[in-house]
Amino acid sequence: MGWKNYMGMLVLFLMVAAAPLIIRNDYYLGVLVFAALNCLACIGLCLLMGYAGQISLGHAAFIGIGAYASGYMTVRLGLSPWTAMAAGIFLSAGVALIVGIPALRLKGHYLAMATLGFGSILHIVAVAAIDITGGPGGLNNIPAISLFGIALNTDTRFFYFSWAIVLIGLYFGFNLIHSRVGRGLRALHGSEDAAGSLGINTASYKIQIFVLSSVYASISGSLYAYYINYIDPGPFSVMHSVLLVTMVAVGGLHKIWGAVFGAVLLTLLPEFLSSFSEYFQVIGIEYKPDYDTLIYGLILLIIMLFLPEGLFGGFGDAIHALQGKMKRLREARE
Amino acid sequence: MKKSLLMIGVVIVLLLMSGSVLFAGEKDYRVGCVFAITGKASWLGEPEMKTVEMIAREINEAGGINGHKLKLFIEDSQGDNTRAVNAVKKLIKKNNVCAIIGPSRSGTSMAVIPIVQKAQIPLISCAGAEVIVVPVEERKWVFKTPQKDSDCVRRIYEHMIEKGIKDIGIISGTTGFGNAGRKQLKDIAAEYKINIVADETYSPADTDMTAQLVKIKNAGAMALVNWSIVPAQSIVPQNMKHLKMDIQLYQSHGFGNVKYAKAAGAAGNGIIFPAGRLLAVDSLPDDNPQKAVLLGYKNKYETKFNETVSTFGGHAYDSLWLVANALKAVGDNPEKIREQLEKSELVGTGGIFKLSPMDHNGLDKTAFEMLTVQDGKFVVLKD
Amino acid sequence: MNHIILELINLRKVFGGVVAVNALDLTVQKNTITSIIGPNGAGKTTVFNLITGSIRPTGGSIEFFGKQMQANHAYIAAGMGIARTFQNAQVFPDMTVLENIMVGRHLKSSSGLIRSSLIPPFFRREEKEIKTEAMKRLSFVGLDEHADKPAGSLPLGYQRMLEIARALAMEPKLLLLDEPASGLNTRETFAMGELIGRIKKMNITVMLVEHDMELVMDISDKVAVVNFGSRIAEGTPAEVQLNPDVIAAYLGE
Amino acid sequence: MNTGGGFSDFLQFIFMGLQRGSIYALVAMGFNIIYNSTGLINFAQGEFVVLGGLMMVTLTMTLSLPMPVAFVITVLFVMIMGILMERLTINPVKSPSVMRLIIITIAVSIIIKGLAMIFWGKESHFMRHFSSEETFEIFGATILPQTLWIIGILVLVVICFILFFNYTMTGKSMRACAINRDAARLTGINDRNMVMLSFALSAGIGAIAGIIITPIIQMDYARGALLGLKGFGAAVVGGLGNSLGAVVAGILLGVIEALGGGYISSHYMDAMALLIMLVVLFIRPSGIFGSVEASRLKEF
Repeated sequence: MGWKNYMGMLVLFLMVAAAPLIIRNDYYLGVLVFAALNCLACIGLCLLMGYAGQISLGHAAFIGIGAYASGYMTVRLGLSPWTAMAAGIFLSAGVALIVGIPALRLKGHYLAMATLGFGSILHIVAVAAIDITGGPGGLNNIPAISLFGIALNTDTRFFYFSWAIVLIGLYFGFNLIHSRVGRGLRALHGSEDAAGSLGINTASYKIQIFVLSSVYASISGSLYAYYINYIDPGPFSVMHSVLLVTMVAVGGLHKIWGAVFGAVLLTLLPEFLSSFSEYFQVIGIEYKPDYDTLIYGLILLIIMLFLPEGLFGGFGDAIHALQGKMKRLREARE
Repeated sequence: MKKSLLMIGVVIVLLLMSGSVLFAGEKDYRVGCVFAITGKASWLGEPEMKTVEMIAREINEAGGINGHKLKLFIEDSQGDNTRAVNAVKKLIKKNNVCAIIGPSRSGTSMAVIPIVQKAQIPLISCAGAEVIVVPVEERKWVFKTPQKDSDCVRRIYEHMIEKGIKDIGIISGTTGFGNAGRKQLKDIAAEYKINIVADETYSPADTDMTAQLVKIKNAGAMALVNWSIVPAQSIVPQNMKHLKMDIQLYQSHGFGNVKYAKAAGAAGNGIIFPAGRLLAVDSLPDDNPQKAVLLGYKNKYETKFNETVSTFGGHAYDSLWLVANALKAVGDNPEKIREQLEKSELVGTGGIFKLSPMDHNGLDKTAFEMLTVQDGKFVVLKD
Repeated sequence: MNHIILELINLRKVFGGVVAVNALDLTVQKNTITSIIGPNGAGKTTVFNLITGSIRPTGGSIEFFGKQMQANHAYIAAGMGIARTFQNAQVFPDMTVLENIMVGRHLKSSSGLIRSSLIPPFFRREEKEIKTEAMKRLSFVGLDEHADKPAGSLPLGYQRMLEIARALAMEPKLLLLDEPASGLNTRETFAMGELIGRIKKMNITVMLVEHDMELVMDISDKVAVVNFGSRIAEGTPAEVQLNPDVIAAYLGE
Repeated sequence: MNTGGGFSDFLQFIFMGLQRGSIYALVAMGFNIIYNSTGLINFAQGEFVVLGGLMMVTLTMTLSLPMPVAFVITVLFVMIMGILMERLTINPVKSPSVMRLIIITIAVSIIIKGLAMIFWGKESHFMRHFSSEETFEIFGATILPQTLWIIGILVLVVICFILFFNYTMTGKSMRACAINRDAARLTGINDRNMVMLSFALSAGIGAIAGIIITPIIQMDYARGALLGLKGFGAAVVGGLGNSLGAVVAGILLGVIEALGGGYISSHYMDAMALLIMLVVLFIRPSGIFGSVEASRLKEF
């Protein structure tokens, strides 16, 4: 089973390698960098939601922790970006542990609301703790990160860097789900009673995966800070948490590829919509970015009502069905 | 699985390429604009967008600049940093603009500074916070047209000294604008020997500032400065009225939208705030050098869009004219535009601009007029 | 053969005001098949849940290998060597049959989150071991050819077999089977009986809750009859069948 | 800094807290009605409040309808929206997982928000108070007539609520469904209709909250999320499903926020109610009134 995922990674690797040769425009590379950052957070969220079956509506807070740890430590303490990123990871993991232990005893709606509350509180802190976060004014002059002495300060370089991290994240994710731990998680999702009866410490696993997904989010946040070189509380609001959940759900909850697909698709969606709006104008319909919110909501609702496995899941099912049909046809002919 | 991924890749690439087909005529002067047209800060971006579209049309109908048409590329930041960064990149890399106007908000302006600095494209921000152009050594390519918040603070403090007010409370909205103003208020207070006895904040989503106001009242403040740009600021005078607080309320130039005065209702009467003269053009003396420009803009805007002008649209007006004049003088080379901007002079809506290599704003405190609210209207303060 | 593996002493469980298990005493000897029978709602499954630690007793105690069990989570009991199946066959429907059994090897392997995520499965010896062991259990119950199907797609009879294979993968000392034959047809029930017999031969002690009397009487070494949470009879199948209390309980008073 | 002024300040904060808390209480009651009949938390609850407020602004300020007429039309309008939501998004989904339901209601909240933005724009909407804006003075603290309206209407809603669920057939049927759906169905109660009715009632209560608070807070399209979250906080603190608990808890949260903002720090005022919600969720998920069995309305 597993090899397909690793083949997929190879395909993605080739696509990433080739992309800057085809896409010569830094602007689109920049958009794809944001897609990569969302991907990273969504992979972590997908491990939590799709595999461990636990919802989090506060994941933007972990992105924020990563971003602010990176921002604060590089700007105010003068640490290197890598050290700051590592510190962010530990900080996120620590916060996830503290919040996760009580929160993950809760189920379903309670957990959703608890994480939502947690996310809101952290956002309020980011706005109010001006001495650390710079408050609404934010932190600027965050340095670029460098790798082997090369500063990643162009879009092409950062594009490769961010997608390389996504590939590493995918690699860890796939290893995990095809391992003892991953099976334990999926078992937990299938039947918590049965999983327990086989010796799986369900509570501990939920917390571990929550911590892991917070680490993914934190790295995504650190990269954001090094890419934009400026952070303020805006992008780490509850709305962004909801958007991440939307990405995972639209792509397909139960497949990591779904999360990747959903993240890329929804990051690019405003681009599509704005270029469509130019076409719409020709035929006399005025499309305004005001409608974006509505379109996001409609897409999410339609997917959840009619394609609960998400676009990627639905896509996969369709291909399966098609393959089955072809096979049967071939057999019938022989 | 492999096939499907490949398919997705192909579709994405195709869609991306389709967008770049649209381009303007080769000889046009291309200027980019990034405004918060939608989203929570749309009250800033909407008048800005309307203003630049109106002026650009006017310029083009008059034959363009040096025979070139002025082509505007307007992007919506939705008041969001990520989108603003994307938008500025798009303008620079995809639309090849020679200068950028905007963004509307202080936070988004800060977010895009590194990009224009690196790409070496001049940017004229329409946002208030002074840090956008200070320190000038690190802001070689960045300019802004709204008046400086430090000058606004000075005008308020001077007025207070005149009235014998020493102990004041401050309350600010938790946005980039509010935060920057709060810092300036605290930094400059000592210069005027003013005591800040209470320092409170409220979030843009806040609905009731009673708690903050009671604290300010108890701290013995003789006047209150409400520094904010969000609509929630008009709740402060209402709450004060409900609490029967009768100390003088000062607002910042972020109050410069007549809708805010209307939303404050009767409670708004008597608020004092420094702002550009655009808001009170009717009560200006005829010999004021700005009056002609102001009246012209105001009349055109109000006839065309059937809504009251705000200072925010005025900032976009000034920015666009600065760029248009520079284009006229030196053509569309970004470096030359930058140099030209640094020696520009303009009688604008925000004041009389005199930019220099050391001052990328070019306004001083005389750009402000002390205004007051009278029955939901702004008038020049008489005493 | 007289070695006692599990002993329930004066066990009691009350849900709200309802007494589900009342002063129950029961001993289970090593390498035997002990069945608990009784009418619906007699508290049989509750006894299993108490033994596996998914619920805590209100009173009394459970001794496993002479030591009092303190398990308050199912996974702790599993760690002590107690495996179980469920009345409503709880396979993991979205995982393949083989993967289901591989989950059963959880306690016999050790790699954690970090080690798991660093190295891909095909480079890890432990993964190979898990797979080999899982395949053995799969053959044992005779589901080899279904290895790669999603478990949810199997018919109920196979799902029950799969559940047992999964439990066996734990190499348990004690296996609790909760109505393994319910919903099965005669042929499948026969196969199930035969399978349970083979499990006993592997030196695994089996406890059984079952309604199919033929199966129970056929394979059990000892039968305990419970009603309203109390034991009303205990003995060999033959003894129990003649007990007047049992007949009364089953036919109604 | 001098926080003197003593009692009158304290009273002022209490009034402010009552006003905030009443809204949280109404939102929490809305959560409970749907929770009891379906076991789901409606993440679009806050949007009902927004819809109520905005619709009322249009009817009274733009169309100049008299207050009572506008009030009724608004509540009916939002109730219809609630019914539409249930019919179009909740009802058609057969045996959904909890996560899917959560995401569906989130999607609905985004859609309502998007629609509200398109129809009413992004600016805050100003609405005149129900009666005069002249404040009364009580022991040195001031109180707005609108605050009295808010508290009065909350009391009225609670009374109607008790009467409805205890003395009408429909109300009793809804309670029966909440306790045991299967049993209720056997006695001939149409449980699907009861679910729809619960959405309608919940939306109606949300609308009332929106109507009465708008004169004070100036409604805009984006306010739903925070109102919803704090209302949920009240529902949790009061014990999810226990509506009288929710009312007490909502007012408690409002008062704590006001006192916290007044005596501790206004910068963290919004965080306080949320923090209390988290602590209660973590330590006592059944709510602080969870064990109060005496309440006859426990299920609702």
